[in-house]
This record gives sequence, C-alpha cells and structure tokens, in this order.
Amino acid sequence: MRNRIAFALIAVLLLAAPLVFSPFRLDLLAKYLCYAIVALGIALAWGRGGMLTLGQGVFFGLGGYAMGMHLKLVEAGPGQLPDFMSWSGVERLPLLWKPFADPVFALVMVVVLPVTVALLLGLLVFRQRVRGAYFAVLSQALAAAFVILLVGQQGLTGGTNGLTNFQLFFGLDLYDDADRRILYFAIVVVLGLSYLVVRQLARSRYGQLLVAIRDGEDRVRFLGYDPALVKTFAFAFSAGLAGIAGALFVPVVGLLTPANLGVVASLELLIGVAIGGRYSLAGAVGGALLFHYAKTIFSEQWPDSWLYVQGALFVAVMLWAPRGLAGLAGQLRDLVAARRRPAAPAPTVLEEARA
Amino acid sequence: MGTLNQLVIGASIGAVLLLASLGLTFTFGQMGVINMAHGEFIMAGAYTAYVLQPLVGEQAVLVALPVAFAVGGVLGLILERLFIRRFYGRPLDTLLLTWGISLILQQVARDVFGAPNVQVTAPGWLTGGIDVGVRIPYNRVFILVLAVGCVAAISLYLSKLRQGRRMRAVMQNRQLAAVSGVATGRVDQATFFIGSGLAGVAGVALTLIGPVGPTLGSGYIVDAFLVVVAGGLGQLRGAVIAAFALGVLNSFVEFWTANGASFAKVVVFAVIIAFLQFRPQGMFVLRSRALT
Amino acid sequence: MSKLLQVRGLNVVFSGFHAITDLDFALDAGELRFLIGPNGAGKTTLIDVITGLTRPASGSVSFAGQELVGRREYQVVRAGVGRTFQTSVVFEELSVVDNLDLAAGFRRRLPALLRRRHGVSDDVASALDTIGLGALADRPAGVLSHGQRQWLEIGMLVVQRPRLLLLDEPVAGMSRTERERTGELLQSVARDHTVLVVEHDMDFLRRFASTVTVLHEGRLLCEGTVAEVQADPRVQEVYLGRSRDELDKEVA
Amino acid sequence: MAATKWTKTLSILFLSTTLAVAGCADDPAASGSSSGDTIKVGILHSLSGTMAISEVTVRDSELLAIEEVNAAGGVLGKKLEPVVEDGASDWPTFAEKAQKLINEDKVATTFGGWTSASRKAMLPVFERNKALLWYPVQYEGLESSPYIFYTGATTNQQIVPALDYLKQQGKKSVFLVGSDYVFPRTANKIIKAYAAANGMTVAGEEYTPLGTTEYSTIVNKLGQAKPDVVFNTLNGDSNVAFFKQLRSAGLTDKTMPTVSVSVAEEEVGGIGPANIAGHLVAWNYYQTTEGATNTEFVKKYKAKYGAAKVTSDPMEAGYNAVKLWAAAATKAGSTDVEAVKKAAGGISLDLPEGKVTIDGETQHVYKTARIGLIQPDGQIKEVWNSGAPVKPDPYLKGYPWAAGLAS
Repeated sequence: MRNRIAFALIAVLLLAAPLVFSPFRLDLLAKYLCYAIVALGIALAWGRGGMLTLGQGVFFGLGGYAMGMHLKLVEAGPGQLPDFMSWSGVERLPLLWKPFADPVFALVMVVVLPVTVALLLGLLVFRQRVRGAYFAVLSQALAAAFVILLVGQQGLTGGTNGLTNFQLFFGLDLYDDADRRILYFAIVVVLGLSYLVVRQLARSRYGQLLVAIRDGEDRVRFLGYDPALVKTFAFAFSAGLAGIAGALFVPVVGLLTPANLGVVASLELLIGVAIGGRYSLAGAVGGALLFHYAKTIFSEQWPDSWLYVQGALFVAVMLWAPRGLAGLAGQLRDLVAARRRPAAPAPTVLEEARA
Repeated sequence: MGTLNQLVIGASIGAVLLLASLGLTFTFGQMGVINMAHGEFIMAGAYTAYVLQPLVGEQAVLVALPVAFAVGGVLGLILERLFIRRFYGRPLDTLLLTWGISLILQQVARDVFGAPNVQVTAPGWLTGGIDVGVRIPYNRVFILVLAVGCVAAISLYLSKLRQGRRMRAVMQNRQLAAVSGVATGRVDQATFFIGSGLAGVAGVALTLIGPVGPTLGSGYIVDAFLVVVAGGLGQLRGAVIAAFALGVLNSFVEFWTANGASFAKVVVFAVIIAFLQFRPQGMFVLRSRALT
Repeated sequence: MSKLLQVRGLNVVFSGFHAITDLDFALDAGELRFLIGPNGAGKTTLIDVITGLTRPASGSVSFAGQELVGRREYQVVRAGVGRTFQTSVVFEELSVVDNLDLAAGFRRRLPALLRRRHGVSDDVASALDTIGLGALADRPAGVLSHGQRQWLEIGMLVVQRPRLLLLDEPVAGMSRTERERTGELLQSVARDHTVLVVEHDMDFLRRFASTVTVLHEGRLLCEGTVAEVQADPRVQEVYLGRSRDELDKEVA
Repeated sequence: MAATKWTKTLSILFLSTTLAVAGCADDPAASGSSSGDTIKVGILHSLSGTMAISEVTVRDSELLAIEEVNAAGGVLGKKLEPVVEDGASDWPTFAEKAQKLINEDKVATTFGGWTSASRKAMLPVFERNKALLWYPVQYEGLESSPYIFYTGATTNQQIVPALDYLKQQGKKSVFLVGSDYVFPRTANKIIKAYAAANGMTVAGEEYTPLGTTEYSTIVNKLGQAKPDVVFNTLNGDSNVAFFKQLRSAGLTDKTMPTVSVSVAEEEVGGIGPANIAGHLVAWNYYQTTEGATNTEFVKKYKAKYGAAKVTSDPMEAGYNAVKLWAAAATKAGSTDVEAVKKAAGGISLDLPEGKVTIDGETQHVYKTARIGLIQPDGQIKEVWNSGAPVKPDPYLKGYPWAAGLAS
C-alpha cells in the first residue's frame, strides 16, 4: 500500500513538473528521465543478474539511431536525402535507410535492433560462460568497436556529427514548448510503465532465478536451468529498454552522436545506477536522475572540477556504499546489528571472481 | 613483399600492445582485479620521462625506464593499500572504483602538466632505422627488445625467485597459499607493484612513438584488456601470443582494406568474440576443480 | 533387470594426471550406495563426469538408457540426475521456500517463470517437511547454519524428483546431532530414490550404508556390504597401510 | 529488498532532485541582457574532455578581446559580461549549454564551438531561438546558417589555396591522410575533385579513428605509394603519433613532404618541432604574421596568459569574432540579433591577420590564405600568401571543378 502511495506521489510530482520548471530545465529533466529508463535495465542486468554491462550505450544508440533515421527522413520529405548525406556525397538513399521511412517499422526497430544485438552477443558469450570481468571487458570493447563503426560510415550514419536537427516528432513540433511538454509527459509515462514491468520481472520467479544465477551460476546449472538463456533474456530486456530510452532521447535533445554511446557514455549510464543502488530499482532511477543532474550543475558552476567530482563519486560509492544510496539504510542497520552481535556472519553479496 | 612488411609492422604493433598489457596480466590475471587506472599509470610513466628530460638531457628515456617503473609501482602500491585491498572478491566494483581513480588522475595530470601534449625527445641513437625491405625504426626495435626483456625478466622472477613462486602459488590458490604460510597480503602488494611498474615502463616506451598527454593511457586501456582476455587469465605466454596475434591481424586488415584503420578495430573485436567461442577461457587456462 | 546407471571403461585425465582409469561402475534402481576411498581416489571426479562438469577422455556413462557424456550440466539434470557439492551453495538472498521453489520449477517455461510465486506448491511443502525447515521457510537462506544448508540442498534435489541423487560428502563439517539428522534424512530420501553418496566418515558409513564401493587411485578396488568391504585386505591396506594419524585425517 | 526501504529512498532522492532543479529554475541569471549596465555574451567551448586542449586557448583569446572591448568603453556604453560554459567535448552538451545561454542567461550573442560536430549540434538551437553564434574555426564549408557567423576559413580560403600552392610547386601526386570525421572527409572530396581537374593524381586515401596513435601501417603505405606530397587532415593527438612515426621511418620533409590544415603553433609544441620542422601548414594567421596589430595582440596575449604561450589561427579567429560582433552591434546601435545581422555585412576591421571584412551574404569573412613552413623553434614562417583577402565561398560556387560536390 505504501509503495503504491509513493509511486502515485512521484507520478504526480513528475507530471506537475512542467508547472515549476522553465522549458529549458524541463528538457533537462526529460533527458535525465531517458537515462533513468536505461538505468532500470542496468539494475536488472547488473543488480539482479550480475552482468556488468559497460556497453549499454550501444543499445541506447541503436534505438536512438532507428528513431533518428526515421525523423531525418520525415524531415527531408519524400524522395529527398537527409542533409548530412548530401554533404557526405551520398546521392541515393541507401537501402538500409529506406524502410525507416515507415514509422511503424522504425518504432519496431527501436526495440528489435538492440534486442537482436544483445541476444546475439549474449548467446555467444554466456553460452561459453564468459562472465564477470571478462564480460565487462567485452561489452566495453563492443562499445568501442560500435562507435568506430558508426564514425567510419559517415554517409550512412552522419559520422562523428551524428544525426542532428530534428523538428518533427510524430506530429509534435519540437520547436514548440507546448509540444515539447507533451513529449515530456510521454517520457514520464514510458518510465512509469518500464518501472512497473521491470519490478514485476524482478519479483517474479524469473527475477529470483536471475539473482540465483548471479550468486551461484554453476549451482543453478545443476538445478537444471540453462543460465545462458536466463542471462541473455535479462540482457536483451535491458537492451530493449536502453533502445526505447535512446529513441526518446533523440527528440528531447535534438541530436544523437557516437559520443553518446561510446565507452565513457556507457560508463556514465552505469555510475548513476551504482550511486542510487544497483539492487534497488527505485535507487537506480533516483541515482540516474541525481548523477546527471549533478553533472549539469557541476559543469555549469565548476566546469574544471567536474572530473574530480565524478571520479570521487565513483570511489566514494564503491568504497562506502557499494549498495548505493538505496542500500545505505540497510548498511547502517547491518552496522548496528554487527555492533550488537560482533560475530554475526553478515550475508555478503557474492559476485563472480573468475570468468 | 607487402606481406613481410606487414608481419614486421604487426610485430611492432604487437610489442606495443604487449608492453601496455603486460602489467595487466599481473593485476588482472593474477589477482582478478580490473584496474582501469592502469592506463593512467602508463601516462605517469610517460610524464616521468618528460620530467626527467630537463635534468638528464638526451638520454632521459633510458634513465626514465627504472624511475618510471618505481613511479608506476608506487602509484600501484598506494592504490592497492588504500583501496583494492578492500575489494578482493568484488572485481566488478574494483572496475568502477579504478575508473573513478583514472578520471581523477587524468585531471591531476591536466592541472599539473597542462592539457596540451608535451614533448619528449628521443635519444639520438633511436632516430634511425634498419632497412629490411621495410624500414624498421630503431625505436620500434627498442620497444620490441624492451617488451621481450620484460617478459623474460618476469618469467625468471616467477619461476626462479622465491617471491615469484609465492606469487604463482597465491594466484593458483589463495586460500591454500594462505594456510601454507604465504603472506598473501605481502604478495598482493608485490604483484601490484610489479604490474603497475610495468605500466610505467610502457609509458616511457610510448613517448617514442606517440603523444604525451593526460589522455595517453585511456587510448590503450581497451586494447590492453582485450589482449589479456584473449590470452587467458594470468598467462604470460597467452598474453605474448595474443598481443602479437592481434598486432599482426591489425596490421594486415589495415593494409589490405581501404580505410582499414577503422575496420581493423572492428575486425579485432569480432575475431576475439569468435575466438572465445572455442577457447572461452582464453588461450591458456589453469585447470581447477573448484566450483565457480 | 537393466541398471539405472552404467559407467563403462571410463578414463579421465587432467593434463597428464590420470584421475580415473578404466572404471566400470553400475547402480541399480532404488539402491543406496556409498562411494569411499582415500583422497585422490577419483570419487568426486566420477560424480563430475556423470553430471557433465568434467569431460572424460574415453568411456561412456549411460543413465536409464541415455548416454550422458557430452551433455551439458543442465541437460543431465533434466534427464533426472541431481547432485550436491562439498561446499553447499544455496541462494542466500532468497528465502528457504524460494530456494525450493526455484529448484522445483526447472521445467517451467518462460511465461510461467515471469509470474510471481503465489503460495507454496505441494511438492515444495512436502520437501520443506522432509528436511524439517518448515519454521524457517520464509527466512533468507543466508541465515541458515551449515547443517541446515546441506538439508536445504538435499531438499532442493528431492523437490526436482530426480531418479538419481548424487551427494558429495553431505556430513562433512557437521556436528554429531546434525550428522544424525542427516542420516535420517538420507534414509527417508533413499526410500523412493536411487542415491549415491560420497563419504569419508566411517562412523556415518557404518550406521547408514548398505552397499559400498571403494575407489583407489582412480580404479575400482572392491564392492560389497559394509562388513565385506571392511574385511577386504586390500581396503585395509589402502586405509591401514598408513599411519594412524593420516587415517584420522582421512576420515575426519 | 525491503519494500519500505526503497520507497523512502526513492521519495528522498526524487524530492531532493526536484527541489534542487526547482532552485535552479529561479536562477537570478535569468534577468536578461538588456537590463542593467552590462551586456551578457556567451562563451561556449570545451573546458574539459579531449577537445579542451584546443578550445581553452580560444576561450582565453575571446576573453582577452572582451577585456579590450570593455577597456575601450564597451558596446553601446555597456560593459560586456562573459558567461562561460563548458561544452565538455560532448556535442549534446554543446546543444544543452547553448540553450541555457539563450534561455536562462539571455545572452546577446554566443562565441563558441570548435569541432564540426559541436557546431552541427548547436546550429538547430540557435536557429530555433533566432539567436546568434560566432564560430571561430576553419571548417568544411557547405553551410551557411542565417544565425551563425563564421570567422574561421571556409574551404576556399584554406584548402583550395593550399592546393593551388602545391600545384604551383609542381606536386603531381597527393596522398590523403585524415582522421575519420566530417572535416577530413569533405576536405578530401574537394581535393579529389581539384586533383581530377588539375592533372594531379590521388595516390591514396586513409582515415583513422580520432585518437589513433598507431601509424606504422599508414606510414608503410606512404613509403610504397611514394606520393609527391601528403595532405594531412589528422586531428589532435594523432598528429603527434603520425609525425613521430613518419620521421622514425626515415621519411623526412624532403622525401615525404606534408601539408597540414589542423596543425598550428599549439600542436607543434606537442609534436615536437624536431619531428615536424620543414613540413608545411595552411592557415590564415601565424604568430609571426607581420603587422602592428598582430604584434600588439601577441604581446597582450602573452602578458595575460604567460610568455610561454603561443598564438594560433583559431585563437585569432575567436578574438576577431568578438571584435567583429562589437563593431556590428555598435553600428546597429543595438544588440538585437536581426539588427546586428543586418549591420554586420561589409564591416571591415584591421585585425591580427590583416584586413578582415564580413561578407553579408554568407556571413563568413574575407581572409588572406597563408602557407607556412614549420621552423625548428616551433614557430611557423609564412612562405606564400594569397596577396589579398579571399572572398568566402562556402559552397565553392565559383569553382567549376567543384560542381556537384555540394548537391
């Protein structure tokens, strides 16, 4: 019951935000909410499933590019080329782009593209029991390789410039503040729905299975489950969420470039979750909002020291609050309990030490 | 002709990769610690050469090698004592922790040495090259020799010295080593000191061929980790083979395809994923009966 | 009557070391068999091979007419072979019931998995009853004692209704009363399952075993009732040909 | 997870965020530019991240120019008040900060950007808000936004003159090496068209990802192709690796001359003058460019930021941007964007690079093209110039061979 009240309260607050904020700040909030959607997926894959994905930007990008390509084609009008193609010397619309003129196709691809890539990578690596640090390193390499691929195909992808300059989003005029408000509401709704779905997933038997795999993958294997499939599903699900977030990010921010999905961007998606608390969905959402908000504030006030702050955040959270802000309360409780019963074996969080 | 050239070039790319990843085979391979700040230790090594330059003059690079080993080693030791020590068994948390530290170190370098690249002059005797169809610059030969020398020194250390044997013992079975009277904490410190020291040495070598700036290390870190992953945990020969294989692969893809440099990176990634399909633990594995 | 489990000509080699050599081994349905032998005899390795964890150099393992060699671990489990490990692994963050439910649900398809657990299924309830952890059902498994964990593990096996249970040193590290409880549990489980137990504890063996197989240096040494085996001179040599000290260590 | 725990956490996290963001919403900065006795102007460059190396110096020279304008009485009797924001080498951040400068700080104009990507990211923001951006770096052309003034060179003021120079020097074959992004790709397209029309051959074309530091293979390809000259559009760190590895492979400025369009005095320091001395660059300004205005500029710059600092083309173009805007606003008698735009055309000032005139039609500036030779001391000596300022032609309409490049 209390959960529902809190959920309703937050929903009301988010829906009331346009009354308080200037359009500029509302845009920023909308952007943070996109990151929060990604955070939900990371909390599922990393917090529950123990898969430290350092390449979530790739999925964010795939969703974003699927959407961006569609918007670019709408912008250009039928039979016309998107602006960047003309200055990249492309004369005919590449085959890859053609189906994206269809809005339904583009929307489907927003989810299908990232999910497919995640399924493929997941099945390949998880079946071979590549996990833990190895998986983290590989997912990071994926992000690095993906960026290089995007940048290298300038005629197809806009290169480093990425896709920019969108004015229309499914009938919304992105130059108009009222229409942008509608976009904001849409994002709030998507975030709310994503939250509910991930929560259901986390509480289901599947969610328990995922936690079990995180804490003892081999043991689960001897219970007759195929951990590779279970993990791949969670990984693909988180990829799908990232894709949706990327697709919403494009109209909010008005552009998408490879820099938004590279190694550093992917890590930034992760650190919000770490700060908020990877084991708590609400913590992950809150952490993502807080981190990106802090990033905006710091880079406005003390641009030179942002790296120090960001670095210190990583260190402090890992050192003193590995369960994030959401875990701090529990940590304090454990601490008090440990004082009372000095020898109490506090349950520790297991992670795979070896690949 | 072209093939031979590219083999030679591949070997020299491999030597750079090997040098950059050698320290990681210790810290990542032996201790399971993903040290994202490894790249910044490389950077520290490079800046060591820069700082020594006005004091030593032309031979700064040579003098810098041992000094950078110490600088990197001490940085690694501090990192281990202050932080990593508390993180054993939590490798993924270590990754994020050290990423934070790497950001801080980068900004420190920016504040101390300035954002622009600085210049380290190579000693005169390293400026020439040998002609074998393709010209192999002396500085590449130097890097190759340095890499091979480091590998030789490490394998000697691991097999012949008592300290080194302890290190191997801890790596293979920490608990068993601990109950057999090995001070694992001491060994961890030594491992981190050497691993980070090697990063420092790599940094000095990299001043010969590339830029010296605050982001020097971050350019190598992903590749270096890939080498260790492909080579297998804690496997010196795995890392050596992986580094040279990736180097040669890189040079061939880059040579035979148009716009190859971009393409090569993608191919290398794909090949590693494919490779892990039949060698999921990397090239060489330690057999163990433990569950997970 | 055909055997439930039939191991033929098994060889396992770990980088030059022969862990198991030309082993033939069989188990009838409904049997409770103990597997003993000094360290390095190949007991755990045999279990590893049966459950797919270790790939043999040669030989076959047929279970109820199906070949197990070459299958992945989870496929072996689905064929009806369950096992425990020397160090118990239960899922500490999940409650005792959830642990059992997880084990019971390994044949569930995805849509069923995606639902939350409502109530306790009959299988889980009866397993909970068998292992005697009913009072702790909703506590996280992390708070259980060592003995309770082992029982929970056995419960997690039972609830999967396997045709063969492989227990690897179930009473290692247990107190006297815990061992007693485990023995009773073992007997009740053995009533309707085929069970193979790897055990060092001679006392436990004498109290609860009927037939015993002795392995030594990767080969089958002898097979028989407890009394037969104890009387076998080769077994005495293997065990008693050492100092008393070593033997104590071995059986502790 | 205990249910109540996360509920509390979420509420607290969210409330704190909301309050904090709300706090910002009534930032006193939103007071507007026309009120009070100052005029706010935005400065938006990367102060952190990979581009900070280059962009910080441009910010510095822009601040110097603002100081000078203020010392001379300001604009329309009001002092300029710079609002500095960090683009953080991240293109969406550029868009975000541009929006902030326009909406919250209500700046009269903004000086900013370096990379093509940052400009493309900001362009829609300025067009949407009908606000003004002054972009101070040489770029790939093919653009003429009504809300951007371009004070760096477009292609016909840098690349085309460099090609003219090479042709005049009798170079027949050219090898193209560039970083993989928009400027090098566009520049190379132009070069190929030029070569085709002028009897030159393109011996090869190679791109490397930004930040690449391994050039042995490309150097090997250069050695085999043996072109007369290498046209280098590499950016940033890659230049250091490229020139070091080129030199150690035994290819010198004599055997493998190069002409670079992204290497200025700043970069020469990092590459090491010994590694690059004797190679060519193409810009519109060098620290050594003759003239009293430049002597004064260099003196003031060093006085403010340190004697060891060098001045370079983009810094000078940033400095120019401030001066040109101030002149336009003064002429318009207002900081209103449309009025400034209208007044800007034809404004001509004597600036460090010489006479600079705003072309009202394209909103670019007339600039003198200069080819320079890198000296062992790290300075660049001019060896050729176009004689007179070149009229900007971002779409290369005046060059028949370039027809079809900009479709």
